[in-house]
Amino acid sequence: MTTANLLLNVNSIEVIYNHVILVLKGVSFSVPERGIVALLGGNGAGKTTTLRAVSNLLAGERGAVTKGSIELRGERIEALTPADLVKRGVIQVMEGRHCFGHLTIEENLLTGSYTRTDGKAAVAATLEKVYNYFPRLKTRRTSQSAYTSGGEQQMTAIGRALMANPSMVLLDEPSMGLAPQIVDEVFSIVKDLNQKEGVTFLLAEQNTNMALRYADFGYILENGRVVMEGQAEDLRNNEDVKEFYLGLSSAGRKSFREVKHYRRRKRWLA
Amino acid sequence: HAQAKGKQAQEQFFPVLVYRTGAYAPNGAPWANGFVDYIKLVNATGGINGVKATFEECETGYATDRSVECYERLKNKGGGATAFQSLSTGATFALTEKAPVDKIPLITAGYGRSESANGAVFTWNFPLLGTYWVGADVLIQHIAKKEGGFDKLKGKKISLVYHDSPYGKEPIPLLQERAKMHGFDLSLLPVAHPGVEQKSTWLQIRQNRPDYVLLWGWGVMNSTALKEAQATGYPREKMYGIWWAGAEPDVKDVGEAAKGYNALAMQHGAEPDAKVVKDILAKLHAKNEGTGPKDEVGSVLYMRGLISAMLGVEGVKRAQERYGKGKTMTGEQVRWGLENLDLTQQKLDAMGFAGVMRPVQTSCLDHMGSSWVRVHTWNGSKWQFSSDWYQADEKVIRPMVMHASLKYAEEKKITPRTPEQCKQ
Amino acid sequence: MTRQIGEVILDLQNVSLSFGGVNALTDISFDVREHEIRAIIGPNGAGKSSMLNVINGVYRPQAGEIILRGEHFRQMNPYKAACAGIARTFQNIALFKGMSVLDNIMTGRNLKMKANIFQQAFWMGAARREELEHRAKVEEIIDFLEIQHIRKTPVGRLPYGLQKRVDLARALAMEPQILLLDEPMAGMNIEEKQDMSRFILDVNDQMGTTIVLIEHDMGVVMDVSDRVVVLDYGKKIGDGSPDEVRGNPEVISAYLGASH
Amino acid sequence: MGFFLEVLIGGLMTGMLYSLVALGFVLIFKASGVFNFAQGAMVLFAALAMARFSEWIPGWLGVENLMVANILAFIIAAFLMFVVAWLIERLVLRHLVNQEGATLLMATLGIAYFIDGLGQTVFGSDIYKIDVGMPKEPVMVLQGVFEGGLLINKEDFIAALVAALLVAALALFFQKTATGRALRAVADDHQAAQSIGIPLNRIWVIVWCVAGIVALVAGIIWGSKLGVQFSLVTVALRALPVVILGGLTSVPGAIIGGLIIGVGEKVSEVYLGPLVGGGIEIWFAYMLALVFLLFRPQGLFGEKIIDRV
Amino acid sequence: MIYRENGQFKTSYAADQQIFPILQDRWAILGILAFAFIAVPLLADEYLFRAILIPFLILSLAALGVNLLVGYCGQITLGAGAFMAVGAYAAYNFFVRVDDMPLLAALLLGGATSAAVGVVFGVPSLRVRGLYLAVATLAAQFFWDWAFLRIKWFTNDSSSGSVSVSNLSVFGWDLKSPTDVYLFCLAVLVVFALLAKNMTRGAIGRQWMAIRDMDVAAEVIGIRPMYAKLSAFAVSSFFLGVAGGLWGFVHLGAWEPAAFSLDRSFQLLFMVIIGGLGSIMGSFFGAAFIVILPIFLNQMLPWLGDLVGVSISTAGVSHAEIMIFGALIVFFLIVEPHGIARLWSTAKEKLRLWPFPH
Ligand SMILES: Nc1ncnc2c1ncn2[C@@H]1O[C@H](COP(=O)(O)OP(=O)(O)OP(=O)(O)O)[C@@H](O)[C@H]1O
Ligand SMILES: Nc1ncnc2c1ncn2[C@@H]1O[C@H](COP(=O)(O)OP(=O)(O)OP(=O)(O)O)[C@@H](O)[C@H]1O
Ligand SMILES: [Mg+2]
Ligand SMILES: [Mg+2]
Repeated sequence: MTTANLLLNVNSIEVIYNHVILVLKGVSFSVPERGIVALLGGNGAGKTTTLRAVSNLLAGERGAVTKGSIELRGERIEALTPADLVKRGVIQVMEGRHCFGHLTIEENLLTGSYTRTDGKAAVAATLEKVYNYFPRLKTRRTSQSAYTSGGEQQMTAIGRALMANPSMVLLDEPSMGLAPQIVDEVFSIVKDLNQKEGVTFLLAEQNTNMALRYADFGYILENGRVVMEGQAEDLRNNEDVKEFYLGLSSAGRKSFREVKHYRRRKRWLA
Repeated sequence: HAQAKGKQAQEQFFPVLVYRTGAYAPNGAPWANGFVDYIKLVNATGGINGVKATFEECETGYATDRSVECYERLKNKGGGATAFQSLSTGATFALTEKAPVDKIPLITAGYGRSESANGAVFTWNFPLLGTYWVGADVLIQHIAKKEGGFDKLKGKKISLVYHDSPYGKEPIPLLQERAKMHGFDLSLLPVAHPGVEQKSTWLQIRQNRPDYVLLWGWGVMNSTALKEAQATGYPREKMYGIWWAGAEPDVKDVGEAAKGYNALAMQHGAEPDAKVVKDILAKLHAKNEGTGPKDEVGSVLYMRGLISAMLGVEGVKRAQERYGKGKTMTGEQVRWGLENLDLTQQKLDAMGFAGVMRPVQTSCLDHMGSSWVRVHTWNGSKWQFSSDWYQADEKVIRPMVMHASLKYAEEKKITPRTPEQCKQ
Repeated sequence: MTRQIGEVILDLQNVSLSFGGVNALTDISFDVREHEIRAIIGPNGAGKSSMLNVINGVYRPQAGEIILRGEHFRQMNPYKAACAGIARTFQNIALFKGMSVLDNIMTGRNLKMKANIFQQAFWMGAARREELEHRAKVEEIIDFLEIQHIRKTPVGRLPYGLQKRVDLARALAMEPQILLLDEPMAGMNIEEKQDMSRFILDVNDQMGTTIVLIEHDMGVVMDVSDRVVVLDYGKKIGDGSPDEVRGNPEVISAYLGASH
Repeated sequence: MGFFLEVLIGGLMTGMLYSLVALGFVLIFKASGVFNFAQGAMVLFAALAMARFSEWIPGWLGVENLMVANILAFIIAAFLMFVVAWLIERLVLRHLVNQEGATLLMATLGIAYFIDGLGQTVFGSDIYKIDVGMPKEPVMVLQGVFEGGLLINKEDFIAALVAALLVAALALFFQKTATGRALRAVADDHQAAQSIGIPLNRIWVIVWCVAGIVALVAGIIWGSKLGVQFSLVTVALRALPVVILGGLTSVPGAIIGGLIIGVGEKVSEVYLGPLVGGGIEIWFAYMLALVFLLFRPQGLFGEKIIDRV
Repeated sequence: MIYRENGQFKTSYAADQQIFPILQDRWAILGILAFAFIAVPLLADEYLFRAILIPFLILSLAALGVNLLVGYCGQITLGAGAFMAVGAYAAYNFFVRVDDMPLLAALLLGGATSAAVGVVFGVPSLRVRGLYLAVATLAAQFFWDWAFLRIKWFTNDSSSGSVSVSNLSVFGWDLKSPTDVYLFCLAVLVVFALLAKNMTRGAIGRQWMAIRDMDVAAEVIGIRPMYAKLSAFAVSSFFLGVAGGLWGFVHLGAWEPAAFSLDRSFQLLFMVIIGGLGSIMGSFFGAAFIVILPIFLNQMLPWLGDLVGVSISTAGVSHAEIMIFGALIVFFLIVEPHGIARLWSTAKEKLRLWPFPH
């Protein structure tokens, strides 16, 4: 990656929750303009925390970045508010949906356009676009989102972020709880927006298979540290990645029935 | 205590429980200012036979538990508290249980429990100058006089609008007794603390159209009652307040609309011309040593505080006559002093209370010492006396006091003092 | 393998459920046999979670019947369902956030604890003994699910995947006969899904628990389940063995998409 | 009959006055999910400011005109409420984003204490007067129809009118506008609202400011009725059953709730009170609200409480 | 490195389920108890006992009761004062109407009465939740305020509605001196705290917490909301009732309904929020904060004023006191939204790491 077109640059950050729980222990990575970068890693690796650090949502969780720096287009952003970041085009889709339960789906989507200043017509156009991406939302548009199904909520959350016309989206587990068809759909939306509108994506995903198929570059996080990084292509062919993140062994895909009780431990955890 | 402090300059400590904040602050503050000013005045004029009067305020916010805390905080200060004045019926009840243990007299001038006038049972309580039963009794007397005799009360309707607390309920037994005697119709209308919402009370009054309304309020309840009376068109002339409902804060912001409203004066009213008031202005406020704003000096509640302080000081003086002039008196000694008060008119006049007060004489059986009351009326800008002096009817009150106090004695397993014990 | 699929233990007949204008379930019938792993799949909003909610009484269907071990119910209620040995996990994790992992799992033993409130207050014999007995049982489950290291951690602090595991542990603590799992593997990576599959298979295998499973990962569903039912917008569009379902063109177009 | 009508009207008027205070609660709750305990203190503070400034201004500026003094005092008091709102956001709310309801409630309580102390320190704790020229004398109407006529209180009537206008204006403001939507979003989930770029800070300042102005209006009306002194804070207590009956999140609910509570309270006190010794109106109001809640746990117009797993 | 559990292995679940599993904690608590039972009576003066320690102990007990309901079961209540009043007046009636009623029995019966009343007023919680419930519980508060003023039977026909008791003794131990009263209250508090701890670490406590955290899920695993909620109301009211009895009998001696007014209810709620919801320890912290801090400020400010040579008026002190008090509440919440107890446990966690940062 050349530094010339770096959009986001995270420099060995350390994050502590509640003054005592150290979660990120020096994480560095960067996202190029118009790139799709994937953050991979197991449960509790710190993906969500990393995204929160970037979008400045840590404060609400009583967490804080205690070391390192985060730069957006060369500007330090640690002191900005999340709203400032949205104005700069960076928006996060939070893990766990976080829809506004009392608002209808359509209202939820419209809140996403709060920061836009380009007029009602433009917003309406985007709304139409989102409904095109997720037709299911259109049929349920008047339901209070708290009463919609998990997947519908997930679509709402993604759609809501798109409503802001962002230049960069931080996607936290977008595929969670979505039907396979919709997962495909979501990733093709990502690709679509990336190619057509030049939107940059940073995605934290458990669905490594999908993520690596669509991303350009990947970082693997374990225990609050980056343990591996590389072009998506290379990662996909890495033996460890294959075994631990893609569920492939030399003999092809293993059946879930055949998983052994005790397996080789990940080298980097030793 | 006295011995221990013998060598130092003699000091007599007066604890002052006050409320200068919260819902009742507008009424609590002038009382406290009067009280403190009088103590300062005593010191400016040579102390209590040379003994310096010291004091310390403690804020209670009119809450019983904070009053208890203040009591505990101050009772052993300054060589021991002379006497406590709780200025709240709730606190009086609580301190009544504590005072005998700590041997500190409790002066409740114009409030507290009415049956505590019986000093044989309530050894440590001094409801000097009048209890609520006295107040209620005089109100009925006054109304009877207006109507032209007690027999004219028959069939009349009288409503009591009262603060829904022990304070407001104190007069009820007496009024009921009087209603039985004279055949008037008594209706009871409680108002919840602090008394800002009285619409339904006054709707009921509008419906009943009572001949008189007695107002037993405190703080904002009084002015609200007057405003509601105006709003429902009830004539203020027919309203009579207890002495805690007859001061400037009760009518000040009602102004013209309260014109004609009457209230009891617990002997004194607003006394801007009294000598003691002039003394205070000259000796304290002129030198910027006064407490509170200057124009408040002489107002009704200010005078109430001032007189309360005076009674405490006089108790000490009387005690010194027996236990040694120029010495600090203990609570026990002060108790004797308060029980044997003899404030003649001459003495009062000499102290600057001419026209303000009548003589006060206490005894073992009578801890009240005086039951003289008159009525004053708000003329739109100030309080003016509008009646002669009345005295509560012993025949009505005495049996009630005896009955209630003996019941208390029985509950508490107290043997009332006999006249012989009293003499000691 | 000792597992033997038995008789129908749970049978839903012509169940319909709607909310206002939305028909979440329309005339659905399906059965679950003892000891089997029964999967429910379908697109988002198809009514899968609603189905579980009907089974354990969180939702009351407008029509239809639930037959549990031969007993007929118009509708269930959650407490009755729990007593009848039905346990479940939740799609949007519903753990008790303020409690530790251990306490969360202990709540699963609630129905089995009999000491009264006085015995508990005084920590008297029965209460104390009971507490220890059940603790031992819960520890077995903790060992089984390999969450020993987080026993004392408040669940709110755990990463998503581990919370799912605790959710499962709590359900297992009820020693249920029927276990309803709502997307137990959402938000997990392959490795964790493998672990989870193993747990589910072991429970099914060793304890003989009947399992109803909702899952969007076709790999898991196909490998693990005995029979699959497919819902689409409240209607049943397929039912049968994984292979049958996989080949069903209606299912492919409604749910799987071309690539699977 | 005439008397019953009077009670009814009295109840309606009182109810409108409660609504005015209830409105303050609803606004803040709706916009941030915070149950603002400081509302009573804000009413007192605003009223104190209004009363004292209208008293001081003639002295400062040498204008004797009551009207001018009142207008100036209103402007200054409104500005003061804005400063208060701004400080509250800066010093308190900003640091408590995404915390639980109980925590926020407690924080507003701390604010209430502070404002109480501050108000009394700066403005004094005596009784003060607000005179905005409200007529105090009652008028008799319909004397031909009922015996003794129907007594109506002009002051209450004007106050009720003001309350109704204010509520209508606010209801309009919050309905369907983008800001209204954003406010509801914030109330549902602070963090998610932040994540999509809703500037919590600004929103909160605005809402607290509006609530401050509402408090000021309530303070002026109650203050001119009762006199401005500490007990004004207790008016908030009378408004609480109104809030829950109407629904914590509904502006119109505050009105309807106010009317129901007002009438219920007065009718019960006047007709039932005498049977049991009187003084029942407070608990009756709460019981009434409670009974309604048993049928609609979210209040009459409140947003449905969501429970779904 | 002093505060560590390293090396303290538990070999049985019983050991692991102790109230204080860490050795240092056990010693600390023993130390505190010894201090409270032995050293304090030797050191404290009457003022400290009567004005601070005794109210602190009694209100801690009440706060404990509130915490069981609000902190553990999640049912916010603003009617705590009413249940104290019910306890106090019920105990009073048992005490004066039944001949030779022992004090302790009267207090416990007062608590039991309060528990029964608590169950009745807890019924709305089955339907109404959260803030709605909180406001609805005010109905109980105002109703009982009213009832004790209006219904003469409750006050043994005292005309003013105020009642008083005296000659208190427990098993022949006269509660006269402040030390005796203090020790009695302390003993009651310790016993009740132990009961509370036992309940909260046991099955019933878990039921309450489950209902608090997610009631639908709780029902699904077989917890009956009705039983859990009403039992929480009963137990909490019992604690409050006993605390109310103590407050009336041994602290005030004579009381009127205003002693248990709405302000008391609020005060108790504040205690548990500021101290820490769902923490036994938090109840004590909260009670200390709310009882002692204002008194401390009240005495401290004039002293500070003297120090810099300004004399502050009583009113000024009180105003400053409530301002500082309010500011401190906000400050503590910002530092730790979950109350002082959480602050304490975070501090302990840090202490475990000490002297290393992580
Ligand atoms: N608010 C919080 N307070 C304390 N600890 C937290 C908090 N949020 C997360 N953690 C801890 O931080 C670590 C990293 O969590 P994070 O949510 O970032 O992981 P993740 O990689 O997103 O995992 P998952 O894939 O399960 O979502 C975990 O160990 C978790 O326990
Ligand atoms: N309580 C409710 N009120 C209103 N509508 C509801 C309610 N519960 C479910 N629905 C609607 O019923 C439909 C089915 O929902 P359900 O949660 O069962 O879907 P699902 O199959 O589990 O989907 P997913 O895979 O996304 O979780 C959805 O459209 C949802 O919006
Ligand atoms: Mg995550
Ligand atoms: Mg679902």
